[in-house]
Amino acid sequence: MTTKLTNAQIAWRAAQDIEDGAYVNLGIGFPEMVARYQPPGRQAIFHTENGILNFGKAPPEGKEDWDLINAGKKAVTLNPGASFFHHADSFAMVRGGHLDVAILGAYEVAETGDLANWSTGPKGVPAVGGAMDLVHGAKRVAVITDHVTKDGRPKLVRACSLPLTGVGCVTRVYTSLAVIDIVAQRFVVREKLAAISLDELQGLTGAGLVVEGTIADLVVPEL
Amino acid sequence: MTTKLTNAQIAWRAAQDIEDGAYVNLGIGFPEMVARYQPPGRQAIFHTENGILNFGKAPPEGKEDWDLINAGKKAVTLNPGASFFHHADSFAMVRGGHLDVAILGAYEVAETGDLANWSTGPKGVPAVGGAMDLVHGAKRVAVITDHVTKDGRPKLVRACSLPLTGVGCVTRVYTSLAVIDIVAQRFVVREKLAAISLDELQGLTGAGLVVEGTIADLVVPEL
Amino acid sequence: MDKTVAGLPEAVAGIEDGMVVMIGGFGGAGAPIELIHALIDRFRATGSPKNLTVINNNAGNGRIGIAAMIDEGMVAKMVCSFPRSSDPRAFTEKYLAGAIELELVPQGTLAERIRAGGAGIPAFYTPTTYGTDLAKGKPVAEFEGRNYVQERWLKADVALIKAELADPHGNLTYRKAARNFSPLMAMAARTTIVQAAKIVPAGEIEPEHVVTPGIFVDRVVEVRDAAQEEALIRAGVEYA
Amino acid sequence: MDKTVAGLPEAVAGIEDGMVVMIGGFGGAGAPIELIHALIDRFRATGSPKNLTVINNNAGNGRIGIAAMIDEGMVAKMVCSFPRSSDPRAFTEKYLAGAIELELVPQGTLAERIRAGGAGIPAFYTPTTYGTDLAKGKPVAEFEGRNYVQERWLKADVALIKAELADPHGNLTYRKAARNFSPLMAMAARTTIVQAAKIVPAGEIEPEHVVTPGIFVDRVVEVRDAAQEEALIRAGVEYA
Repeated sequence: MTTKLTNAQIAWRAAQDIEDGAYVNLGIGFPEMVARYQPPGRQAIFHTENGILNFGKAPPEGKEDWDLINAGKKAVTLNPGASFFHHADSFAMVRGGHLDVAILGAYEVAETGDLANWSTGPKGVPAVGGAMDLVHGAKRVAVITDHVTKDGRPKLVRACSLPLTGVGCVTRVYTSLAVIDIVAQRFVVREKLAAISLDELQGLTGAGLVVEGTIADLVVPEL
Repeated sequence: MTTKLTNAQIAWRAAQDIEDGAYVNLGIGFPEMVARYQPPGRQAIFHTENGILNFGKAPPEGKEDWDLINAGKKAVTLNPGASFFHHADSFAMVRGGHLDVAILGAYEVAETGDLANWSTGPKGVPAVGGAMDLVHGAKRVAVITDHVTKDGRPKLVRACSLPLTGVGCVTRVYTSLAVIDIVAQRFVVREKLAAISLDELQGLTGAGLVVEGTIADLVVPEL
Repeated sequence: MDKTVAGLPEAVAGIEDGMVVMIGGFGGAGAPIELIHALIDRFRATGSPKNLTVINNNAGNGRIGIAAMIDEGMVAKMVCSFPRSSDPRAFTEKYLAGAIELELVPQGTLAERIRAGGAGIPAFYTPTTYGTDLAKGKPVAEFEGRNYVQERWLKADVALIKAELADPHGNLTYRKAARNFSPLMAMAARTTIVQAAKIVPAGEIEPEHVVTPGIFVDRVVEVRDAAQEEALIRAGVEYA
Repeated sequence: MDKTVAGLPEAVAGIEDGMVVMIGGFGGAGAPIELIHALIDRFRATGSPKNLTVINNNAGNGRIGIAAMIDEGMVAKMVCSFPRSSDPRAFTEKYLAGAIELELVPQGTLAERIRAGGAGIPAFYTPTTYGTDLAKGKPVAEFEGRNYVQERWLKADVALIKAELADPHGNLTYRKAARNFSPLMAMAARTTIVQAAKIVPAGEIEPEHVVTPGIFVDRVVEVRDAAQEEALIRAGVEYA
């Protein structure tokens, strides 16, 4: 047994912090998984950059309408109370501070809140999409990520080594090991897996961890 | 008999230059009269700043819908193919160069194309409305005006004495005596009433008049 | 998700002294008369809210709506393009007496500044006002050989909006030219309060026909048979 | 007032070498495949238009649409936010070979720059890209304690747009999320060319439901049963 959360469990944990009625943008890929774990009795309204508010689940295979897609170009459906709008209005929602939460993936997050999640360097064809817009404007910009890279290097660092997506934009990180807030340019541990010590967590983190009060156990269901 | 055009005749003359299919904004008041004299067989599309394209005549008295008004807050009707839009889109049409013609009134027009039509000075309550926006963006900004003020002073001048609405924005002036283009910061006389000599016209004008080629007779119907 | 509130007093709750209030409408079209009068009622009962900055195209007409707010002494400053109307007495008196401040903004710049506030654009350049008295003190810049004036965003604490249809999510449609500034103001205010002629269940407004998506709206109150400002003016109605 | 043209060749007439062409669509939704293929047909027959700058969110997919334009060698430069797709081979090959230029623009900035072009706003400030590589060389400014990057408008000679309904005035509606960039591009191009699933008589589109007013549209051609790009990609269709 490895002592870390699965992606589904990280997504589940992030979903617990989304309040009823919140307007939420989930980044393409892993963050989209958060939508599956909305707590019962709460209804978040999902925004997609390409111009839909309040879209719903994917349609059954074969029933896709390819004019009804999300930013990841996956087919979606509409919930009652949905609306369509053009891209300038859509990014007015993003940039204008109207979203409550944006949840994004990350290559690296710095203790300053800097985020790198769009480019792994100068090789290949660069592509940015809406990432740089999304990190600005949402009242809360959270990241979900494994705590370390596939080869074990820290993803939570003092300063990003990869090209930045945004400066000082991330306020909370949900990792495979912990829930960490960024406060006054420091990583403050709010929750961690009971099975891992703070020293072990520090050893897997590229910047100093701060404790304010007690650290709660990070408890998630089997998924 | 006074040798000058009536306002209706000035409006008629201005209307003759509006091409079929042109998008036109007529300033509040006297310029609105231009709509009455569209030449047969031509259809202009009228824009009003408060958010309508392709509005039509006033409704019969007692049949007004006060949610269907123009920028002068007068009740209007819709022609087939009309549309509603908000103020930012409406002024995107204005400022973005989408109108073919804007026809405005004037206190003074300078040979530089400067226009003064919003303020007669610091007294009272200032009010500007859409005037300063309208002078920018339309492909052609024309003025209709009496050639002189009520007390006989020139309205076509070297430099405006009143607060400016816009700098270098007017390209043609239809007056009670002549049709005058502004070219390279000079008043170029295109048409004048046959009953008035060029010297007389110059005497009523506060800046030098230029002649390029021949001056046509300004001929309008009885109205 | 239910943004509907029971009545007008609940709708205008929390509007405090000194706030910036955007009010939809151009002339009488789109003026949220019932919301305004509910706010006046609260002022009369409690002495608050006062010292308001009101943003609207005009500055009130007759003795109702914004004019009545001005008459009551609730308004410290107007931001508008055209502080005239068929009966601008309320504003004119206070202005000439030096009892109310005026920020005069060209109509298109007013619209664009409000949109910028809603869209997170702190400043933009426009040709409007270049070389005029209204550009005094503002930065200018040349782009592609033409001169432009830098204008700043406008935001508000509260927007009061009149819509035609609303649903519990706050999705809105408007009636004809009553749309005017309202979709922009809904974007630019921290709290957007809407009176709608009818509240319909979520899903009844066709998603393609929504003009203001619910994300821009905070509270919706149904006001059937709402008064039209212009009709009230013509009928000589006073809110006193 | 009749902006309808008889067929696709007439619709894409006058698009010349070196022009800047905005093309609507996000992924397959809203891609005006038939207009693009008509332009490719003309290029094959006449060798023109070439050296085009194409503005679109993406940079082509598979072997149809913009990807086919790139394969044909018509495109000198792409302005886009995300030059990837399920099959981005056409752009990737040319880009890695140094045979096509790329201006990478964040998606929201791309939308706002296009809107600015249509609205006569030569420059604006956005928080997007501040402190990143994509802000290099751009002016920055601080407003109310936060840093912003100055971005410039984007305009085009031509926009190619896919609409749902059109009328002879050029009033348009769109289908679902196929709306995306199209209303903005219609504003920002000198000549806006539209393929509509259906052309209806003037007055049939409810004035409240018009998304793009006709003032932004120059030519409309009816293309019934237009292909959906994503469906073509999934069916493995090639335009060759």
